[in-house]
Amino acid sequence: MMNKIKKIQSNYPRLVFEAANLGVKRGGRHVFGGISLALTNRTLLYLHGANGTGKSTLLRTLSGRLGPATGNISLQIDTEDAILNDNLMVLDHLNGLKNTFTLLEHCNYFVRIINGTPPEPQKVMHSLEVLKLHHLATQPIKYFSSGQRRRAALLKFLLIDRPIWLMDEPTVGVDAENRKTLAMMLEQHIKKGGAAIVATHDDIGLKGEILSLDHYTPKQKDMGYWS
Amino acid sequence: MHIFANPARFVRLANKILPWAIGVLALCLPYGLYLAIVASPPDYQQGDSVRIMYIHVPSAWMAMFTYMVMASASLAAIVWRHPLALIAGKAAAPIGATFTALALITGALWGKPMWGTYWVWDGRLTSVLILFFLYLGYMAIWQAMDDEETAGRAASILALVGVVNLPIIKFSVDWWNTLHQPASVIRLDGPTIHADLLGPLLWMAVAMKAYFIIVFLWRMKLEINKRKLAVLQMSVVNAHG
Amino acid sequence: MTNISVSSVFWSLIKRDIKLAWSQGGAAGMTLGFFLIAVTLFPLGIGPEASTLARIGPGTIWVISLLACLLSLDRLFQADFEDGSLDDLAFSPLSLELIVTAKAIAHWIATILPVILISPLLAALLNMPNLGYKMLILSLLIGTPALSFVGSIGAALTVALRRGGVLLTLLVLPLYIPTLIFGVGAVEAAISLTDPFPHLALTGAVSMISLIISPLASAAAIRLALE
Amino acid sequence: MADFFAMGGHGTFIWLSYGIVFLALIIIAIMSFIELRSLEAKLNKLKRNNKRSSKTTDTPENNSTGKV
Repeated sequence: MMNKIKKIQSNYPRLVFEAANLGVKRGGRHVFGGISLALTNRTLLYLHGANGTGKSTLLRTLSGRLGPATGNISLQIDTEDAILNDNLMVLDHLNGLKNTFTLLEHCNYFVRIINGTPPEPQKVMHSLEVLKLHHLATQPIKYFSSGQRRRAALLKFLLIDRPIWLMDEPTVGVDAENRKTLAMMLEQHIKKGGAAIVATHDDIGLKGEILSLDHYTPKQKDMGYWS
Repeated sequence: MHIFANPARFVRLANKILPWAIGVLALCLPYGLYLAIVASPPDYQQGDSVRIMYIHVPSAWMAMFTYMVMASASLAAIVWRHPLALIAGKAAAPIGATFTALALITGALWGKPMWGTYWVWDGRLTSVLILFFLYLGYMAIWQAMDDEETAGRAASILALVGVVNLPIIKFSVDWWNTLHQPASVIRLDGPTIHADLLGPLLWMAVAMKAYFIIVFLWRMKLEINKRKLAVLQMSVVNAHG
Repeated sequence: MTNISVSSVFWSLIKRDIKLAWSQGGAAGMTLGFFLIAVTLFPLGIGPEASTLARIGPGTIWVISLLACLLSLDRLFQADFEDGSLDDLAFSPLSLELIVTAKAIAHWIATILPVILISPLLAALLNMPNLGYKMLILSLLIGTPALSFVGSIGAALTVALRRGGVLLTLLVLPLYIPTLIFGVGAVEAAISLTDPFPHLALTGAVSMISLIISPLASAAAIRLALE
Repeated sequence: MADFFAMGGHGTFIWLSYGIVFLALIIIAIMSFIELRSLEAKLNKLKRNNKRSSKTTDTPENNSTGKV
């Protein structure tokens, strides 16, 4: 059943997120070369490709953590340059949860530190309801099941509004129920004018562009500095 | 920095320098030894044991000099992200650590005849001992991390932090030494270095610098080959898909 | 982005870390226990004879508090790195330099302050002359921030290593020597009725320098680990 | 000659320190040199295999790993 979601008023401003001719070297090895992509509002991009073709590395580069060897990444919001680090949120295999905190404490600290503003209670409650965690609000996280932990990890996308979502295989170890919630969250985000890049193998039930990393593996000859 | 842009050019340059360095070593070392052991007069106070100074002081100088080489290589590695600068630190560290250990050993062997004990908590000896720990920490980081690139950059950060702290450590140890000053009879290098003591000291110092250049360049070529080998092995592995 | 008060984010990060340090699995309680036991070992080793204990009192207290600080440092960043929180923290409006500063301050308040508060108790155990108590606390208060800050560099460098604890000790102990020498010097000066002020001034100077250098080095090392 | 070695009674310390210094320096130099030579040998062997295997598999055009 689709639980009731209040009409979300605020839409995201116009954004252009571009990466030109990205090439990354990791551990002395060229992972991929020459990838270009451009993302604007209301776009969902799937990353396909066999394991080891660098899906996670590409996401890490796009999130600004890993400097690309070649090419560059740029983000414009309302046509002027914006700081990448303030406008995107990343989900990877780790959940970012502290066992000793209760769920509410986790949300409280998360919003204060990452968003810089004190949390609005009704927004927190709304996010918990969307992810069906509201009955666990005051429970310490160390008693959560892995499914509940995975849903709690998705909280970070609802607690603060960031236009660009990067997700690295969000459906791994997730049951059908959570998969539907994830699809609904992504749909809401895209409808609000956000953008998302999801690296995944299986189908989430949302249509989007597909970028396959298989044909970006580095050419055999160019083995970098020491060749 | 771009003159060493690629490893092949660096290796060619190293091969040009090596024969000259070996030549300088072959000239200075025997002459330096001759001066140190045979020609120079024994000291009026310490007698012949002053001859240990002719290798103790140059080793301590080389220990400091090598750390400076490592620190500047680390700075280049962090500022320009230059792969050769990264491995320059790794190539120089073992040589520097050896010189530091030798400075400590010869210091102790010199202390025995002069002060009657092997180890004296003299300000200089203590700071050389701490410098030895800084070398150990630097080399330990290279070993501890599996990815060469991150290990190099982490070690460079440590070397820079170390070089900033070195004067502070040196000052605090000397200050500490004067605070607890045991009645040390003779200061290590005496009020002023007597003129004819200076001769052998400088020749030995030049010989040790030439030695450093030789082994440093060997170790640089060795590290370059190690990376080339790694890349080739990786390509063989990738080729099989 | 509305102008977020960086200081409120800074303080909430410190509060979060203090709460974590004192919660289950935090290092603060253990460090205090270590400090108590380690100092009591000295009379057992060196003998109960009062005059020798009085002679080694200040030095022992300083060395053991230094080791206690080291003991609690290797989990400073590693705990967050392993569960993914460090990645999220890096999305905060605070620059990485401010984040490592906040964590070092939180470590100092949560772990070192209790050690300082009970150090007079242990000084009594070591039969320290009464003249030295006030100066012991003062020198510890001025000197130990340098231990937390320089230690944070070692913690950041070894964050990605499984058994980084021993390496951390090797990296950081040589850098602790100035603080140790000047700190103990201040206490011994107070005991021997000479003017302790120059020693305190030098201890403070070392702390100031490490306050400036350490965040830069730690942030660089964390960026390396987040790659 | 004997007093030359006696060095005014400090002989043992002087010769010991000179001995240790040169022993250590020679060991470091030789170890580095040997490792350098062995790596060069390994490198050449691997390159020869690469060239031989790449000649037999694909067209004998000169691939870049040949010349370094």
